[in-house]
Amino acid sequence: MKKVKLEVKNITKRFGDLLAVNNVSFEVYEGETFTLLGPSGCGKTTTLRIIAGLEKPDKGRVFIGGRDVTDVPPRERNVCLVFQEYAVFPHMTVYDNIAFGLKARKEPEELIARRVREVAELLGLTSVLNTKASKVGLSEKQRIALGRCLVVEPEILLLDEPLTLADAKIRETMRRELRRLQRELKITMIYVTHDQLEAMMLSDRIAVMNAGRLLQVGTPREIYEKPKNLFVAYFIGSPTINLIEGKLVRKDGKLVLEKEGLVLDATKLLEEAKGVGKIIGREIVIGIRPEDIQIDPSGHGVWKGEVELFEVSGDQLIVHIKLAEETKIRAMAPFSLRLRTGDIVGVAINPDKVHVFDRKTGERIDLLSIGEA
Amino acid sequence: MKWGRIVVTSLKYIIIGVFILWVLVPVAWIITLAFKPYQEWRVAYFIPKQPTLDNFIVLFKPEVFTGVMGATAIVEPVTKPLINSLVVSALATVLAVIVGFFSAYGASRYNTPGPFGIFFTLLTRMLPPATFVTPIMVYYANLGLLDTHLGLIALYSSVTVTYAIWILKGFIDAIPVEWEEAAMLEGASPTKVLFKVVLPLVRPGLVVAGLFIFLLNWTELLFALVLTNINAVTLPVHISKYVGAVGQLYGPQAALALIGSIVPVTIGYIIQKHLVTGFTFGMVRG
Amino acid sequence: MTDRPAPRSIKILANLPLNALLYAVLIIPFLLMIYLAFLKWNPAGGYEWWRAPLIGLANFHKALHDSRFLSSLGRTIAYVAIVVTIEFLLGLLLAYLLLEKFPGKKLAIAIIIYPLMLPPVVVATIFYLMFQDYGPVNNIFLRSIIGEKALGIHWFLRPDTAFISLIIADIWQWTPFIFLIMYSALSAVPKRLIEAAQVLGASNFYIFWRIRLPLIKPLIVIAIVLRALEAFKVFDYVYIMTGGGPGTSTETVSVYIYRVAIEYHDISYASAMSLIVLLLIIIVTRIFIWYSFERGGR
Amino acid sequence: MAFLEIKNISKKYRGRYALKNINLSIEKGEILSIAGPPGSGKTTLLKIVAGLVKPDEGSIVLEGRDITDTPPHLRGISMVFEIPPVYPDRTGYDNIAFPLRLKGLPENEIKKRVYEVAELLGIKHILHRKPETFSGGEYQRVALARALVTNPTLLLLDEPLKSLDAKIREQMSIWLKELQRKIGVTAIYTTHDPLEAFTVGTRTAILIGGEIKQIGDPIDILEKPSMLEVDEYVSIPALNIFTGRVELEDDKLKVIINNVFLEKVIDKTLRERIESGKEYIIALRPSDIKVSTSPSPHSFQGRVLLVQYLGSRTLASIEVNETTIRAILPRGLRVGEGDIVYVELDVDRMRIYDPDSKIRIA
Repeated sequence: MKKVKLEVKNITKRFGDLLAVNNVSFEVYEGETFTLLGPSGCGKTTTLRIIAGLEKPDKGRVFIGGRDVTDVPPRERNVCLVFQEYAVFPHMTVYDNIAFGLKARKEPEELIARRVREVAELLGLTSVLNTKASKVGLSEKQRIALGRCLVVEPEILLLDEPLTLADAKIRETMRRELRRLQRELKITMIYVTHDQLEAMMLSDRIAVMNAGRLLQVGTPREIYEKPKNLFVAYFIGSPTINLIEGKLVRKDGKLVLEKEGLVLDATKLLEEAKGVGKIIGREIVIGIRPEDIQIDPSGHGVWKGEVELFEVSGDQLIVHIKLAEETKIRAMAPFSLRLRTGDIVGVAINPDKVHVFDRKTGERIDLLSIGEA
Repeated sequence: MKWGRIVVTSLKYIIIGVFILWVLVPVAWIITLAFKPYQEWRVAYFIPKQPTLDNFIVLFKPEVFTGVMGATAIVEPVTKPLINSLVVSALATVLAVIVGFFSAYGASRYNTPGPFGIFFTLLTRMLPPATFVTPIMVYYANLGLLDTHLGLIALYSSVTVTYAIWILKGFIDAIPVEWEEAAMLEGASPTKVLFKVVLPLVRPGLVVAGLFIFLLNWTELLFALVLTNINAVTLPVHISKYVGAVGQLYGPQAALALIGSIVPVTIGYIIQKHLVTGFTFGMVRG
Repeated sequence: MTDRPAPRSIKILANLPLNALLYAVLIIPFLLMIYLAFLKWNPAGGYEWWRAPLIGLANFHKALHDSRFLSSLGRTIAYVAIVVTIEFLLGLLLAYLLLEKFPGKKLAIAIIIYPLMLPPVVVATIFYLMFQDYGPVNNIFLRSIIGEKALGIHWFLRPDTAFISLIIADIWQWTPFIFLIMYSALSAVPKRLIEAAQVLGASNFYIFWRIRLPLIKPLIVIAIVLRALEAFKVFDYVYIMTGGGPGTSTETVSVYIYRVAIEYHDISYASAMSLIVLLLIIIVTRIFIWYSFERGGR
Repeated sequence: MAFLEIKNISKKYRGRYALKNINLSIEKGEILSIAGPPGSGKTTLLKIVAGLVKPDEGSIVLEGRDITDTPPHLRGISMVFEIPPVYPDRTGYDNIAFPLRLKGLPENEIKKRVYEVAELLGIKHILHRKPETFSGGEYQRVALARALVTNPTLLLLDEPLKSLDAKIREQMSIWLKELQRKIGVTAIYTTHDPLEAFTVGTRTAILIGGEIKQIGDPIDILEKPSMLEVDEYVSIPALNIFTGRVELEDDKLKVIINNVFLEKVIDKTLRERIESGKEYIIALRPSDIKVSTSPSPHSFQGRVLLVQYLGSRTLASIEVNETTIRAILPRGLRVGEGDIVYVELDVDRMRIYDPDSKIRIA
């Protein structure tokens, strides 16, 4: 049985006309990394600041370890926050920065010295302890901000997009380091980011937010493989999921997607799915992830299309294929597949990997469960 | 805990309240005094029983006073000093802001005016005007600039140009160099960049610098006291002479103080926002 | 800042008007002042300064033995020390108290900075009127404490009370100046630094001492230096309120030099004293700034 | 003769090379992307081409004309900066019209061209709004519109997407590439993100420490990096680097890493460049490492330290003999942290670098 460390209940927060956080509730378990993920302005940072006590919710309560802390000032909450811009105290040495929390609590000198050394050791800051914090590099600042929090042993460690300022390389190493550290020290961590890849790499569970609302909470696998709605499907995954919208109708014995006169045959994709009858005649969106599409240079498959553009993604190609005017999909292909723009290729898609959403509400339609109902 | 917080908060409001009273009481006294008739000048209450405008009216007429020990003084009407102050302050401000804008641009982008120019203008701010006015008086006497508007304007703009450079440099520094470089690539020559890109972007800065300098010019006493006599007398000089000459004529003195306050207070409140945020010179590191 | 060389047109615009103005109005008189200080010249003597005899350091020698000059200097320094200390402590306290949001804060700030906008002559007039025998200080405030005796206090006729009245006027007008700088400095301390300290468990008092004050130290130095330099110039209050009196008991350096030059027409001597004062100011400012910034190995 | 030639450009700041001996040539209609880590000299290079920075040495030749000493406003080059030049005091329309007004074009001609370019970039709806209401993407498009409205002979784009969110950046980079194809403008594009550079550019140059380390098409750079630095820079997720002893046997190359032998058939030219018995640097991408739950002849045994599920792929850190190897797990293989797995290195994709010069040998 997992122990609940933090409970956020029906939090709402307004800034003037803007509804920043709209009735958000979730639980965070002890020892896990929980990520609030969403585009800028979705309310994730505000939620985090409410947990830290830096912002007061208009409605709702916050519980830490079962204690209602909604009206408790930040310094009595025993949580710590690592800020996006690190907020390292520039006028102090690295040592004084890390020691700050303990000194503010009037801990004995020798305990402070011991703890600071331990943490500095852990984060590789020992050699710069006596340097002014304004003089060290970006990645050190990051670690100081982290160390400053670790040293006070908070019940929950909060991180607000700590890696956005770092360049790609440092970001990658830091993600791994953070994950390792969190595992080693068994910290409860709440992490905020707009980068879905970062969220996937770091988290035990992810909460996807958009426009102040909490859309879905789940493990990275759940969120990726069973997105609850269109936004989650769109936001998670790089390259972005292919989305094709239209009205599903039956024509001449075929299942087709119709949109503004354009017709796309979806028979092979949806025919075998149970419950497909229930969505005929509805406006839907079909989502297929690029890696679930196989390119067949000989032209066989569900659809046919013209190769338009290539992107290179690390060890694979992302191929843009034009199925019809205004309908393009992206698929992954190995470098070894020698394709040229203008080639006509077929695409194969496993029907099991097709996601279907209601176009109006954006909600996921689970074909199987409809069939069972 | 709760009680402690209440005590601390009320103490805070008490201190703020006392300070506000300390600021307001003298101001309130002057305002009410200015509307009191002769009989009420020495009374121990604020609101005049028979309010009057006589104290103001008298300032606009030439008057002869018989002061202590029978000495007489002729006091000119306040009209001319008022106009002089407006003209001199405004023209000196315009000159300082124009010169300051070009120099601030050079200083911000190319470090042009060089350390000497900056040091020297700073020096003139450090030096008490009393120590500096002597040679200027001699110099102006030789050039025939004593008691002229031009003399005052030239002096005022040269001692305030530092502020113009200082304030405008801050505004120009805030404009990304890239914004100018883009215009340059789009075909603008350096002077076109200055006038078509920088000038419109820095307009709020010109207003702030201008009003601030106008305020300084309007309030200046010593230079004007030494360098003017009849023709170019400014309002502060007039006030100082009036207060000195007419002895215990409290009502008109208060009225004069009010007249002298209207313009600077108006300007002060227009640039209040910049006064509050502008005084850090970017020196707080974060 | 770019590393491109300045185009010629910009160089001309940036340097020519400024230099023309400075040379024509300030630098020539400044050089003239240095020359005058070594002359024996009094315009009342009937000849122009270029015919006056050079007398070397005599004027400087005289100044250093002139007890009226020395005591005006000492008085000015005491004045600066008193007003700057009080204004700094009060201004900082107010800035801190007004930092947090509360209803009516904008109005409170608008009122507090009111004196700053007034011409010093007006402030001098105000306090000249306040401290009259039947002015409100005696007639309302003190009379309610010590009774009718209060009406017998002649503020401007006793050296100590005259000096105090000047100091009160200065504090009234210039505390808002320190307040403004301290307030904008404290507001400019990045909010995240304060919040970081809060989540680390620091109390407000601790944050003030360990985070806010050290971070605004450069501005504290600047505020004090600026204010001290301005206070050293004090002229308007003295000229209007006490006229330097009773006797010469409230005469400041500015007033004394003004008198020597304008009333006694001893231009050379005034120039020499000016140079001494200037030198003193540069040295003291330099030491103070060095002590505050460079000694710490910034 | 190429459209733009950058010849032997060097620039020093305070005695240190910001750019060292840069040579590049760009053909008409192509988009060259320059990728490099922060501080590698990308911006300086673009500014030299634009004429905003004067090089210490070298020359710039545009369409056969040496423009090294031409002032920027006479070069006919447009640049989009990391801080987009969108003036906050005027509307979108006035911003885009600005360069045309500088040229003194009649107002109806200006209007026509502004609307044309706004249509092309899909920003007609914001022409009459002030910049404070723009979103990040709109801001960038207005900046781009300003740069395009003059029909520049050459367009320079300096990290135009840096400040945008990851998701918007992905879309904008594809959009940019499609746009460039449509209008056929010649462009140089810089970015710190190698993948973005590969997406946008027809060719990519890798700029590290002020030097061009490699130039070519994306797949070339990824498959045949010229040196270890380039390999490390373009590898995302991070490269695995080992040291191994190399021995030559007949037509075979044997690599010994931690007592595991790997064999590879090689040709003669390679034999001559490798010294038998010497230690070399061996680099492999996580995708070049096969992980399975059963041992094979050339595999190492290892323990899984960390599994990171990324949706389209799963990344694992595996501890083998006290070194950590990062690998991409095959789809469908599910392993947990602490499990024992077997790791095999793909010999054919292994890259060998000289330990001293760090130049690629094979």
